Formats: sequence, structure tokens, C-alpha cells
Amino acid sequence: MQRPLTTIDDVVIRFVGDSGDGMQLTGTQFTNTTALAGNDLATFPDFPAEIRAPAGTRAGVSGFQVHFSSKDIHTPGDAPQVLIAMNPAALVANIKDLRKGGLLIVNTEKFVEREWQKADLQANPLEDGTVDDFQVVPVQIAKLTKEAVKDLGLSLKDTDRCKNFFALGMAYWLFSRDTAPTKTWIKAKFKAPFDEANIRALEAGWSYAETVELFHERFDVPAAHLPAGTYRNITGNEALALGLLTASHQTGLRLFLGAYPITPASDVLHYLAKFKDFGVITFQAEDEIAAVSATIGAAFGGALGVTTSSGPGIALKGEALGLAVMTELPIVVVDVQRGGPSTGLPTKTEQSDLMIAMYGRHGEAPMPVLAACTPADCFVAATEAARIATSFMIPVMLLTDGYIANGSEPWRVPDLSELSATPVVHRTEPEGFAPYKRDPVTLARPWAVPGTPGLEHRIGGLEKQDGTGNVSYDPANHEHMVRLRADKVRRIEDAIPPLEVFGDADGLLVVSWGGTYGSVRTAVEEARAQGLRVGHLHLRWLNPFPKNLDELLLGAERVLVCELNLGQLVQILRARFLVDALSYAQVQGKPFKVSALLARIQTLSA
Amino acid sequence: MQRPLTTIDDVVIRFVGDSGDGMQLTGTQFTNTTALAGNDLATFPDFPAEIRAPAGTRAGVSGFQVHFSSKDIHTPGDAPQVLIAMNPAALVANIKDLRKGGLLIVNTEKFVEREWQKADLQANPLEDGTVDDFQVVPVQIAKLTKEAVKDLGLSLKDTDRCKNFFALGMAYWLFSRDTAPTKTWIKAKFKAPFDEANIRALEAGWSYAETVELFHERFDVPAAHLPAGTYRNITGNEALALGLLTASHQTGLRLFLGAYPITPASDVLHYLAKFKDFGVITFQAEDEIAAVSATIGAAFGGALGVTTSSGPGIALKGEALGLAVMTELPIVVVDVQRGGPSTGLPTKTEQSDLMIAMYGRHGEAPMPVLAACTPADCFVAATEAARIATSFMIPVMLLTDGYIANGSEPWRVPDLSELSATPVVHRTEPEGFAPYKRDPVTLARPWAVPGTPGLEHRIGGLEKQDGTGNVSYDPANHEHMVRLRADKVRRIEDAIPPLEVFGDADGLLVVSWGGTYGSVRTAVEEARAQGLRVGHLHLRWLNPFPKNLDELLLGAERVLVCELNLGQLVQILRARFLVDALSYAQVQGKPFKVSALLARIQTLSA
Amino acid sequence: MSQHEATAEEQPTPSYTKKDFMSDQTIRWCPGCGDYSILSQVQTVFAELGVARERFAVLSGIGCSSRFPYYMNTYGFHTIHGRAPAFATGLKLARPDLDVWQITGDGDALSIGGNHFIHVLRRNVDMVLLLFNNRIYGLTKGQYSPTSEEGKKTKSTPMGSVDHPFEPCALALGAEASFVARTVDVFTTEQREVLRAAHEHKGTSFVEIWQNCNIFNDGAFADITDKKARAEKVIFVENGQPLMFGAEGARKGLRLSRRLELEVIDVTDDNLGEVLVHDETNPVLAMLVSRLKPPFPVAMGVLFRTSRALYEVGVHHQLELAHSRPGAADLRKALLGSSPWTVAG
Amino acid sequence: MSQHEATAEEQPTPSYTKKDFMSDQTIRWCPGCGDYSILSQVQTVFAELGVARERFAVLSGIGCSSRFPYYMNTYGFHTIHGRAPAFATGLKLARPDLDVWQITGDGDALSIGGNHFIHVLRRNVDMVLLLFNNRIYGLTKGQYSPTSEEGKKTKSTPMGSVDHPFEPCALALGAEASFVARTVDVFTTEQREVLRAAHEHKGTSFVEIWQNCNIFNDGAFADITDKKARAEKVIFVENGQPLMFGAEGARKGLRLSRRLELEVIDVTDDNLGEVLVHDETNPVLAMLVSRLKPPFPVAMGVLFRTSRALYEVGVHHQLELAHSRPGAADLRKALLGSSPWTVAG
Ligand SMILES: Cc1ncc(C[n+]2csc(CCOP(=O)(O)OP(=O)(O)O)c2C)c(N)n1
Ligand SMILES: Cc1ncc(C[n+]2csc(CCOP(=O)(O)OP(=O)(O)O)c2C)c(N)n1
Ligand code: SF4
Ligand code: SF4
Ligand SMILES: [Mg+2]
Ligand SMILES: [Mg+2]
Repeated sequence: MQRPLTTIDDVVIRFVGDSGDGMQLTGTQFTNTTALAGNDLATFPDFPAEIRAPAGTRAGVSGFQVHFSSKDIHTPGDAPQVLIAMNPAALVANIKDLRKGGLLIVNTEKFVEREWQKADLQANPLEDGTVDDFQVVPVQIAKLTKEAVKDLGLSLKDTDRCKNFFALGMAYWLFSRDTAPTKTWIKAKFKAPFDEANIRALEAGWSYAETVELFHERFDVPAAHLPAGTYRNITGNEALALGLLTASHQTGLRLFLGAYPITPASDVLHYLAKFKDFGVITFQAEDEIAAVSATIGAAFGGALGVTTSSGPGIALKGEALGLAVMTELPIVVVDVQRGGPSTGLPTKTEQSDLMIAMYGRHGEAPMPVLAACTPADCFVAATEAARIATSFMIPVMLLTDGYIANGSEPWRVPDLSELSATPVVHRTEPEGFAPYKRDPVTLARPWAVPGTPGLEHRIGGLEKQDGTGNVSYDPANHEHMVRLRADKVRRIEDAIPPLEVFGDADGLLVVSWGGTYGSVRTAVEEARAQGLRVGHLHLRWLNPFPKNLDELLLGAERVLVCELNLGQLVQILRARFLVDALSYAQVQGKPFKVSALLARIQTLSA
Repeated sequence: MQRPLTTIDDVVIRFVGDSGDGMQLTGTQFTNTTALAGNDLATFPDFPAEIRAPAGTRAGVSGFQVHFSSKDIHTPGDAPQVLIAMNPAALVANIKDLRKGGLLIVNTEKFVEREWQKADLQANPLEDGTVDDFQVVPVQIAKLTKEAVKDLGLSLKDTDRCKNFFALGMAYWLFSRDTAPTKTWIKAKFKAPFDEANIRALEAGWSYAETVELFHERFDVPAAHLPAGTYRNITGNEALALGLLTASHQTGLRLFLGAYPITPASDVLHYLAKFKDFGVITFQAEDEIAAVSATIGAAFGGALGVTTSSGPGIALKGEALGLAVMTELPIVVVDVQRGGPSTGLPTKTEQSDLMIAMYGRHGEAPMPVLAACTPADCFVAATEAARIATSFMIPVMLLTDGYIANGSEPWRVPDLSELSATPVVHRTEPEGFAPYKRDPVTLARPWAVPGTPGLEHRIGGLEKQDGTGNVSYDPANHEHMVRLRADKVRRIEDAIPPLEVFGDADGLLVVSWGGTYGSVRTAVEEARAQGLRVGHLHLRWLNPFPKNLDELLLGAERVLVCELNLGQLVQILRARFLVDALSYAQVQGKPFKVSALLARIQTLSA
Repeated sequence: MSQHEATAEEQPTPSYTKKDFMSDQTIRWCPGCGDYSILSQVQTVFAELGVARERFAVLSGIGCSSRFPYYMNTYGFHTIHGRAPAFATGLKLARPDLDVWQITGDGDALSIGGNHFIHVLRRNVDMVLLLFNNRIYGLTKGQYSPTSEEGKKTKSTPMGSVDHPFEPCALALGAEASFVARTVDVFTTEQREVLRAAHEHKGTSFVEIWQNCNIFNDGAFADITDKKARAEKVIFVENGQPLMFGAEGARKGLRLSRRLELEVIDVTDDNLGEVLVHDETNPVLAMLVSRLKPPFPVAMGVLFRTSRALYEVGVHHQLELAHSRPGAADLRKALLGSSPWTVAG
Repeated sequence: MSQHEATAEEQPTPSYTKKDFMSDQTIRWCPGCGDYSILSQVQTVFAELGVARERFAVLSGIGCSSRFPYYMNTYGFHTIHGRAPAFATGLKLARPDLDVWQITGDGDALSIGGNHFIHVLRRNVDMVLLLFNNRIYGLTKGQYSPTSEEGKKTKSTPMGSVDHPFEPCALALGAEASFVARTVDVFTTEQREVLRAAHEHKGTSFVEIWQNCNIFNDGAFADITDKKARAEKVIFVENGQPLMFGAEGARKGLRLSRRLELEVIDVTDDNLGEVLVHDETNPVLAMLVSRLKPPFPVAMGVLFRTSRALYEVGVHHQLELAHSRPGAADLRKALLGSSPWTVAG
């Protein structure tokens, strides 16, 4: 039976299930297919800290949210319209987010007493009122999947593993998506008979939705009007890896990554390890201190040195970073922030490492700090960090976070011709060489690497005499050098673009940095659509600040700084500009909800 | 011949020579004798980073300055009136500090061509105009010493080693000091015939000054009017060690020190290692991470855990401190600050670790921070840190610096009855026990230590559920806990005294923290003596700030924050109170000169 | 100090069952993980040791294995990555009355924690150190570890690792360990024996436990855990016994060659005397057997045990000695220092 | 990448004298420090190696010994305490064309730096690692170190240390070292020979150099540096030669006992065959001789040497292999990923 096809602009769908249910894979496939359909999109995977928490428990719930649209969007969405829940634990952990009246597809076979109990429930959530406000679509996914694959000789366990494709098939039907890309992918990924089994499950899901009158309508989300070009879907960690690879291409330097695995930064190591054909060296060190030390060693040798980590690992790198500051060697340090303090909430997102990025070294050891704002922006931020590091001869700190690192969005892949070459040439000329003789503009010292005849010299962590680079205990030289290192960071302001305010610069100025860009921008857009005098100021550079930040902050009627911490940037802004900026802080291991931001903006605008 | 005896109030004398010349020992003896004479005093030892730099070079110059007075004094003095220089390198490195018209005693035998050359000089500094502005007293110290000890059968090298006592003898004569205490000390310290030799050298110096008409006058510096009591001379590191020992006595807890040697903190380990009879455990760990980890382990076991270090070591402790924050275990972390960044100027002083003390941990991991202000104050600060740590169940950061750690002053030794007992009792009652159930006032959780029946529980670095202490990934609980940990620090404001301004609170308010107390107080005293409307506000607690800081800052006409860094406290004050505080920053590896501070105060008051 | 230490010997120890050592926390390891078996053995053995439950302190670093303390109904401390030996050292120094156990993984102990690992062994702090060696980073989802074999393909080594692995027992021996043993997650009886021996030994008792990570390195030890192959592939060393192995009917033994290398011989009544006899106090033998790899059988059991001074005992001995001196622990005297003076009122 | 590596073989190496390796920096060690002698031997040997001066990179941590790079007229990097092996690994990975040397102290390498030390050895990065072992912390003015003997009284151990020390060579062997040698600051000829052998070896060449700190641990090695006693107290091992020592007329040798322990015998023509012959490829022998202590003679020379894969070679081999595959290093392709799509203009 033909169901009406409703065209809508914007959908948020969330797949939730047990860690073993393959929700991450399902979400990724839905995303890729949706990307190919030309929608703008943003994703938010959310998984537990355990590898495999006990099946059926709330601790084991894994989710993947996709927001897709025919408009330009910035976040994975606050609240899904569609929730596909594979078991009771997943349902109860997620139902509060589903919009009133939203579509709830449940895998009914799991809604039995043994399963509610694993989820610490006293009753069947399908029957106790929990789902009253929603359009519930109960489906015997397991049974239907079993039938679809029954003659393939699969074990029960293997059969059960196909059921996420059944769910995916239903979702495809619902949003009129093409199943072909997923089939191609299944064929490439699985061996017989599992390829066939998964394809059958997928098709069975589609057909079931098509045939049985479960749904009253079908939706079409037309393609977004994206600028022309070739696109791909990309996560922040992928974009970061590609940005670093590109920086190596632009500078002509070998890329060296020193890293020790840590969630959520490990994937950068995994991605870069695949680029051996580009000469990329990835060194899985014995710990984070060795990782940063090897990176500085590689930079001493002339490579583009990068070290990636997250909170606990960043804390360990502080001492060595002081040495990079003192020896003025160009490295990029990436902190993919997660929930702290200590081991904290390792798989959750947070922005609470700004202060340690700014001040986590003993002595006066300033470092430039910048932050990426969306998954795709990690690419740009990485190239920017590398450009500043090598042109100023300085270690640079780049902040991302778990939210944008694992989230994804479509990215217009730049043409190689768009990637301006910024070749770095090591010094070879002995005439007039001194290790700490500086470029008058950037204050960069020469990068003279071992192997170059006539430039033999020695560097180290003791205070250096400016020019010669010799060890110096001279008080005046020390003061000079401490101020010079601070000045070098300040001069980067000449190499970065001025800030632009989105919307009204003279009303309520909402300030964000890093991965909260999307939610803040959306909230400001919505506030402006409601006629409020609001502007959005997003900071990529946190040290130094762009030159015009001063006038923008002082020109605003009111300043609201939104951060996923207890208010770190707001402190720096207050100190620097003596502006009575307000703080909107949230520390829950998850991104801001647009609705909450909007509410705050409304209150302040009232 | 009897020379006139002039009574003066205040003297600054500096002994300078090669590292091998025993200047530290000479200075210490002069200090002790002066202390026994009842003067108030302050000392400033200044030695090179090398163990033994090449003899005769500027890098090898070692100095010891003593300021003594019949008045109450706060600093070792800006500029000496008397300089005793054992060689050309020492002379040229120090002469610029000697007051115009000051007395310069030189060991003439070292002023020969070979020796100037070692000091990178082209001419004899005694002859090229360098010393024109001073009263030069040339003495053949080596020859005279040799004669004094000639029949004792000493080798040339050993003979030469006595000459610092000759110099000391001259200084004793000049300031009418008793030689007896030093003689007693020599007898206890040296074996025959070296005891005899040193005593003879000391007496020869005294007699030489008495007999030969080198000096036109002799001075008497009468005893200061110190409050009644028993005094001793004490360095900051000694006072710190004794403060910790006393805290152990007050709380009834075993003192455990986990430390890895590092200049200038090592002496705390050395001093505490001597108190084994008190049950003090000193653990020289394999590195700073092990040191702090063992300390936290000991605190888990119920001990008063302390870890001491300096900049590079503090940077390494950040990750583990996050765990102490999360597990709410009471430890004291001492940072004896030195010149940074990186290895920096390891034997010089600085206040550049305030920011890392506040923010050197990933995530939101606030710690209380306080700073000692004089050598003797390290005692008070240590007991205070331990009191707060144990009563709030929180890791506390205590800052001192190389200047007060090595400097000394007289200290009125408290009677045991003055040391209030603040006994700490570990929880033993199983009834109603939960590891994160809190005291309603301090928010302290119970300190339940292994070995206690019925209180078995587990702690760790993952976010904790308040109350139960179970691992919790709940977003709302995380926000609650992050804010609770911050609140716990804030509540310490109820346990610390309000601030008092010295002088005018409504004029120019000069703010200091830590080891700059003495110079700032002296400068403010001098400014006030000149009739300027100036006040001094010294902060012991940097996190939290005392409650009345707000009103004091806002009540001042102008605020000037003086620090040996690029302006760290000033930033925090500006951010917190939005006060347009000015910064007076100096980063030269040495303390402020009172004269420089005074000049700045005068300019701002004009 | 005294409040706890004093109570150490007070009451008779209650008799326990394994259940007394099971905590109320839900276990979060993957179904099928080798850690379950180890947990079960440790709980069983704890119940037998005659130690009051509150005296146990179980510490760990970070990793799947390091979740262990949560599941033990004792005092527990899940610390930070790699540093648990230092936490344990501090705890044991402060509280020698406690029975300290440390759980660690191959990454936790040998990668980030290598330094603390070798230092606790050389100091010989009296504690048990259990290293769950699954030759992989479990918790961070499958990177190679310092015990992964060369050529291992993992997420971080798509073309295979080029790192030569550590042999944990050999490293421990080089680091002055006084007790070195090896066992396997599924060898439950042998494992419990090794755990008992480790507890009995005075000093840092290092036990390497081969542990299957069925998610990221499944079957790493399948070769030897396979029941049929076991007799041929494993040699259970026993002090004073000849080093022999082999399935029924096929007696094999180890002999030392002239080049000082081990070689396998088919044992007959004639050459039985040539078979090396295991001497657990001999470091050379320990080194030789610890390094045995296929085609040789791998060695299990107590490879090495020697008696040497305990760190915390040495430390406390000095405290007591110092305390026993006349005029000791006089705070007023300590505060006054060597040259005080008095100012009259 | 290519800019430097390409030039490695270009010019013939100029011939150097020791002076070419002396920098213009004033030496800041105490007069009489053993470090001077080592500096002199290293400078002498560098001049002989046939390596262009600019190819040398000398790295160090922190300590008196770690000041070394400042005095060498080569590229030098005085890094941070304990981490130099990691800096060196990064440098060598990025620049396999360089001749990397690392200088460290007993505190730098074995206390704070223990982890990096064992990891560089197991990875077998091609470099020379010289550990100046003075059994004390020099730079921080005299605390005991992980190689100080038990009972040592220092500033931090007024009643004597209770730490059992590491035997650096044994630790290195346990950590998979491929080259282990030992020498003494004042044994200048033997030291230079060891340095040459270390340079020649492919892999991490670990050399322990006993070094006198005449300020804080004077005479620590006086026993064996004393010219007269030396023959009785030192055994210079040589590959393929019997392990013999003794003053003229008194030939002594080492024999392996039945308990697998070394014992000293007076060598006669009859029992010469019983004397162990040094085999530098045998790890057991290396372990045995490295642990010799008085009353046995101490062993000097190359104790162990084995050939195994080099870390940086393995890494670069994979890079080349990957690069040689069809369609390799296509940036556009890498950026596009596996499923790009096109939006028309
Ligand atoms: C300082 C720090 N770095 C990295 C991590 C991430 N991390 C957690 S566990 C682990 C390794 C786990 O491997 P292993 O010790 O073998 O334990 P397993 O999970 O295999 O039991 C890593 C790298 C961390 N938690 N802290
Ligand atoms: C992180 C850190 N911790 C501590 C120190 C202080 N420190 C410098 S050198 C040293 C030990 C030196 O001993 P060793 O390595 O044996 O070298 P030596 O001076 O004896 O040659 C220490 C503890 C430091 N510089 N950095
Ligand atoms: S990932 Fe491996 S080691 Fe970790 S719990 Fe799962 S099976 Fe066990
Ligand atoms: S302190 Fe010792 S090791 Fe350091 S330079 Fe002096 S003699 Fe050499
Ligand atoms: Mg593991
Ligand atoms: Mg040393």
C-alpha cells in the first residue's frame, strides 16, 4: 500500500541499543547514505566507558544520533523525532529526549521481564505509561530477521547480529533512502554468508515497513543547497588527521606523531598510522611523556612534530612542553578533551582543559592555544596550528573535544590547488648563524637541524642568552627572554584574521569557543528569528586573542560566555578586558542543548 | 689603638667569593653570632647552579648577604654597606650593589692577572676605576692566614681553606661581635688540627683588624627589641620541615613525605629524614609522579601525606593531583618555586608557579592554594595547610620560593602549649557509613582507612556518585560533583582569618603574596614614612580568597599587585573582582629591591 | 599511626567463604573475558588466607584488568594509569599491617608504568603484584602493548608492530625481583597455588597471569590452553623436581647444553640424571625458563623465589631504632635547633 | 624529510682531531670529576669514527653528566630529567641518517628515566647510550641513587639507605638489550675500545661507565681503579677468550658450578679447559658476569652483544613498502575517503 510522502526539512533520528547491538555501525551507515542523498547533517555517537558492559544494563547502552536536513545545520539536534530502541535499558535511558508525539520504534522481543530487570525496571516500560506520549511502533525485529536469514545456516548468535540491519532497513524506508550504498558496503566488509545475511535483513526491514501498515506516512528530506563540490562525511578525529597530513604536504615536512592511546584521542593515531605511504611516522610511545619527548626530538630533527592526547595525558606533558617553549621548537599538541577531573568520564565530552592548556606548565611558559569548532573544522584548525608553529618556531596547543572528535558532518573536500603551500626551509647557511638570532617580525629563531654542516649548536632547558643561545644566568637576560617568549605569542595576532560577529554586535553578545560553536550558533539563529538583538562571537584563537576582540566585547551591551566547564574562558576575558561578562556553564559530559541556550538568551534579552 | 665605636641601627653585609671559598659557611656563622647578639636579621644566600664551577670564574661566584638591625626588618636588604670579596670575579659580580661610599674588603692576593682573566677582565678591577667610589680595604688574607696556622703542619690546600675564617674574624671585630659561638661551633665540627687552624685564622682576622689601622671606626648594632622568648635562626626550608612535623604532632597523624630531590626543595627531604625518632617516614621516590602517588597512597592509609618539589616536579604531579581531588584525600603539596620555564634558573627564585598551582590539572580540579611569606612563616603556613587538608579532606597546595626557602631570620620558637592540638580521628563506626557522605559544614567525606572492620569500600578516579562513592556516569551527578568540589574549596573561606591592611586602606593599596612580603612591606613602610597614602595587603590564601578581599580591593583608590612573574595574581584578581589592578612584575631570578618598589609607589602616588 | 597498627593482631580472623569477598558492584568486563576466572580464583584464595577482610587493600592502575578492586569486597583503590606500584608502596610504608595486592595489565605495568614496576621490585615491598597479560590494550580498544608479539596488526599498527616485546618475567628478574611466577587465567588450580605461594612469600611477589581478551586478542594463548596440547606445550616447574613435561607416554626433559642453552631430550631411565632439576633460588635457571618460547614448552609456576630484606621493614626498623635513642622525639628540642637564644621580657 | 637524509652520503668525511669535537663552552664540572676523562675519550673516539661532525647528535637528560652535550662541538640537546631516550627515539625515527648518542646518569637513567631506558633497549633504536654511574645524585648535591649500595648514608638517608640497588647491566639484559658493556672513567684505553664497539654495534648500545664523583661519593670505585689491585679485582672479558684474571703469576679463572653459579679457580694447565670461555652472544653468561661482585672480580668490557632488528629500520621499511604500492601517497584520494559524493554547482 502506498503511504503519503511528506516532505520535511529537518529530522533527528537516534538509534539506541546495547553495546553489542551494533548501533554505532547502524548510525554510521544511516549517516553515509544520508550524506549521499545530499542532506546537510551532523551526528552524535554516544557510547559507554566499558568495552562491553553487561548486556541489557543501562551502563551498556550505546547510541547514535543523526540530524539531517535540507537546510544548513550546526548540531546533531537536541531532541530526536524518531527513536529506534533495541531494548528496555536503551529505551528508558533515551525516552526523555524524544519529542512529544515522536516516533518510537521498539524491538518488542526484548521487552520481557528478564530484560526490564537488567535495566533496573519494575515493569515493562511499554506498558507502564512511559511511552504514552509517543507514537509507538512495536516490531518483532529478532523474529523477522531470523526468518529473513533462516536458510543461510547461521548460528543463533550470528542471526541475532543481523538485526540492526533490519532496523536500518526500516529507517531507510521511512526516510526514502537508497539501500544500495549500504549493500555495497556490506559486500566489501563481510564474508559469505554474512554479507548475504545482512543484505537480506536490510531488505526485510525495508519491505516490512513498506508492506505492513506500521507507519502512516513516509518522509522525504530533500537535498540541502550545499555549495558545489565533492563532499564526504567526516568525523573530527578524521578531519584532524587529514589536516595534519595536509599540513605536512603544505610545509614539505615529514609528519611525526608521538602518541599514547587514550580515549577519545586514540583514533587520530589509528588514522595517521594508515598514511605510511606519505612517509608519516606514528610512534606509539610507552607513555605520554615519551610521546611528547619523542615529538620534540623529531622536531629538533626537522620534522613536523605532533602529539595527541586527552586530559590525563595532557597533564603529563606539561614538563616537556616547558622545554619546547624554552627551545622554541615547533610542535603541535592536540588535546581531545573529555570529562574530568582525573579519569572522570572518559567517553564524555567537556571543555574543561582550557586552563591547563593556557597555564599547565611551571614558570612563565606561554603557548599559543586555538580550538576547532566542528568536526570538519578540525581540518582547518590542524593546518592553522601547524602553520603558526612552523612560522613562529613555537609549540602550539590545539583543543578539540570528544563531541566533535566523534561527531561527523559533511565536508566539502578541498581541491589540492586550494591548499596553499607554505614550504618550510631549514636553515643551511652558516654565515651569520646563531641559534637564537631572530626574525624581526615573528621573532622566530632559525630551524637549523642536525646533519647541516657548519650549524652545529646545542640547545636545552636552562635559560638561554638571546642570540647566541648559550646558557645564561644573567638576570636582565632572563627578564628579556621571559618577556620575549610572551611577546612572540602576542605577535601571532598579526598572523590571524580579525573576528566577525554573526548578527548584532551591539546587543547581547554570546561568546563561544571550541565544540560548542554549533549549539550556540543555532541558539543565536533561533533567538534572532524571534527578533532578539543577539550576536554570536566565536573564538578560534584563545591565545593570543585576535586584535579586535577588545572593541567587540566593549561594544556589546552584554556579554554571555557559554562553556562546558565552570567558566574558564570567561575568567580570562574578564581579567584581560575588565568586561563584566556573564558565564553560562554546564558540566554534564554532554553538549549544550540549543533549547537551554535559547532559554538563557531569552531571559537575558527580556 | 682604640678606634671610635659608632652605634648604628642597621647593617647589610655581603660575603662573596668562589664556590670553593666557603662563603655560605661564613655567612651562616656571621648570621648565628648576630642572632645571638639579639639583632633582628634576614639573610640571602645566592649560589651558582653548578656544584663547582671553574674556580675564579663569574659562574662560580657564591655570596651570602646578612641584614641585621636593632629594628624590626623584613628583607636581607637591597644594597650592602660592607662587601667582602675574595676574588676578582666575586668583586665585579657584586660591586654594582655596594652602596656609594661603602666598605670594600678585598683579598688582594687574588687580584693578579691570571685571576682577572678567569673573571673575563682586561685589567685589575682594583686599579681601573671600578672601586673608586668605595672605601677599599686591601688585605693579604691568604698570606696572613698562612702565617697564623703555619706550625700546624697543614697542606697548602688546607691552609688556604682557613682563610674564610680570617675574613669572618675581621667582620666580627668590625661589628663588635663575640667570637665565642663560632669557636664552639668549629670545635664541634672540625677534627684536629683543622679546628685549631680555623680558630687561629678567626682570631688572626680579629686581631689584624684590631691592630692594623685598616678601619677608621668600629660599629655596634644594639640588640633589637624582640618580644620575650626563646629564638633561633631559621631558614624557610627548615621552618617548613618543622611545621610539618608539628602538624603531625597536632593532628596525631604519622607524617609521610614522598619526594624526589630537586633544587631548591631537596632540603625539606633532608631535614625531615632526620626526624625518624618521631616516626616520620621519608620516601625518596623514583620520580615526582611516584612521590605524589605514594603520598596519596599513604593518605589513603591514614597518614598525613606531604609531597615537596619545585617547578618541573610540580608539572609532573598534575595528573595524580587530579586523583587526589577526585578521591578527596588530604595531602599537602609543597612547591618551592624556582626560576622557570623548563630547567630555567634552578637556583634562583621566582613566583611564576601560581597559575600551575591553580590550574595545572586537567578537568575542573580546584585545589586550595596558600603561600608562605617569610622563612619563619613557612612554619605557620605548613601547619595551616595540614589543618585545612585534614579538616576538609582535600589536597592543599602550599607555595614557597627559593628566596625564603634558603633565606633565614630569627624565629621565636613557640612553646608546645601554644601549638593547639587539632586531633584527627579516622572513622571507625560502620553504622551509617558511606564513603562520600559529607560533613554538612566542611563537605568533608569520612576518612575511613584500610584495616577498619566494616568500612571496606573502594575509591578511584572515575566520577563518583555523591554519598555512595560508586562510579557514576550520570550527567546531573557529574555537574553536582564538579560544583561540589569547587564549593568545598570556597567553604574554606570560613576557616581562614579575614585580611588586614597595613597602613591606609583607601589610598594606593599595594598587594603582595608569598615571599615578596618583606620587600613590599618595607617599601610601603618607607613610602608611609615619606607621608604617602599607601597601604599593604598581603595574601596568604590565594584559593579561596578571604571573604573581605572584595571590599578591600574595591575600597582602595588604586591597586598595585607586585609579583616576581609576568603578573599572575593580578589576572586572577581582575577576573574575580573586575578591579583595574595594576601589575608590577619582575622576572630576574631575584627578589624585588625595596628601592625599585618604592620608586614605583612614588610614581603612582604622584 | 598507632590507631590502626595496634589492632592488627587483636581478634581471631573470622572464617570466610569466597562470597565474603564479592562486592555488590556489577561486573563490567566483556562476557567471556579471562578476567572473570582470575577474579574468582583470587576471591577463593582470599577466603582461605586467614587474613581479616579489612586488612586487604587491593590497588590497581587503569585498564580493563584494573577494574578488579571494584569487584572485591575489601578496601580498594583504582588509581591512575601505571602508577599503582607507587601508591601501593606509600600505603604499605604508612601501614605495614595491611595485606596489599596490586592488579595491573600489560600496558599499565609495562608501558606507562614500567618505571614504578621495576622500582617496587627492587625495593621489595611486601605485597603481591598480579599482572594480567593479555598482550593488548583492552580498555582503549585494541592497540598493541609492550608484550604483543612482533608483527602484530592492531589499530595502531596496521602493517604490524615493529617493537620487540618484553618478557615480563625476565624484566622482573633483571629488576631484582625476589619472587617471579607465571600462570594462566584458565589454569584454575595451578593459579590458586601460585596465588597462595605469592601471598606466602615475603617481598614483592610478581605473578604474570596470561589472560585471554576475547574481544581484541582472542586466542592469544589458545595454543597452550587447549587441553589436549597442554602437556606438550607447558612445563609446570616445581622446586627440586626435574624440568619435565610431555603427554602421557612421552616423557621429555630439559637439559643444559654446553653453550649454556636449554635443549629438550626424550627422557629415558638412563639420561634422567641429565635433566635439569628446578631450583627456584637460582636466578640463572629462572632466567632460562622464563625465556622459554615455542617450540619449547612455556614455563608455569614459581620460577624464582629468594629471600631478601623487605623495604618497609627496613624503613620501620630505622624509625624504631631512632625512637629508642635517649631524648628521642622531643618536639620542643627539634623546634629549638642547635643554637637558640633567649630574649628577656 | 628528504632535504637532510639525501645528503648523508654526499661528501667524503673530513679527517678530524679530538680538538674538532671540543666546543667553546667552559666546562662546569668540579675539578677532579670523572666526567672529564669520559669527555676526553668520547672526543678522541668521535674523531676516529669517520662520521661527519654534523651527523652527530648528542642528547642528555639532567644531571652533572647530562651537561656533556654542551662540551661537544656537535649538535646537542640537553633535555629534561630522565626523558632523553624518548627524545633520542623521536630524533632517530625522524632522522635515521644521524649518529645519535645519549648521555645519562644513574639517577637520570634509572630513577626518573627507568621506563624510557627499558623501552629504548627493547625497541633497539640504533644509538649509543652512555650511563655515567657515580652511584649518587651529583647535581642535586648528594642524595643516594638507585645504584647506591644498601646502607649508604647520604643527605636523604642519614641512617643509611634501605633500597636494594639495581645492577644496571642486569636490568638492561632483562629489558632485552642487544649490547651491554661496562667500563670505568679512568680505564682510558679500555674505555675507548668499548666506545668503538658500541658505535659499531647496530642497535641500542648500552655502556655503563663507572665514574667517580669526587665531591659526593669520592672513591666509590677506588677499590678497582687502584692500579695495583686492578688485576685481582677486574676481569676484562673478551669474546672467545677464557674468563681469566689475576696479577702476574697468579692466574685465576671462572668456572660454572653444578649449582649454575660462578666460582673462582686457580688455573693450571690441567684445569684450563674448565674455565668458562666468554661468549658475548650468550645472555646467561652475560647475566652471570654482569652480576659479579666482590669478592669476585667485577667484569668489564663487552658483556653481551646480539644482532636483532632495528626499530627505526623496521619503521622506515614499512613506510617504503607502503609508498611503493600503486596509487600510494595520493593526498586527494586520502582526503576524499571511501565514499565521497558530488554536489553540482
Ligand atoms: C595517563 C593515561 N594515559 C592513557 C590512558 C588510557 N588507557 C587506559 S587503560 C590503557 C591501557 C590498558 O591496557 P592494559 O594495561 O594492558 O590493560 P587491559 O585493558 O588490557 O586489561 C590506556 C592506554 C589513561 N587512562 N591514562
Ligand atoms: C623533573 C625533575 N626532577 C628533579 C630534578 C633535579 N635533578 C636534577 S639532576 C638529578 C639527579 C642527578 O643524578 P644523576 O642522574 O645520577 O646525575 P649526576 O649528577 O650524578 O651526574 C635530579 C634529581 C630535575 N632537574 N627535574
Ligand atoms: S576488552 Fe578484553 S580484556 Fe577488556 S573486558 Fe573485554 S575481553 Fe576483557
Ligand atoms: S658533583 Fe660529582 S659528578 Fe657532579 S661535577 Fe662534581 S664531581 Fe662530578
Ligand atoms: Mg592488556
Ligand atoms: Mg649520578
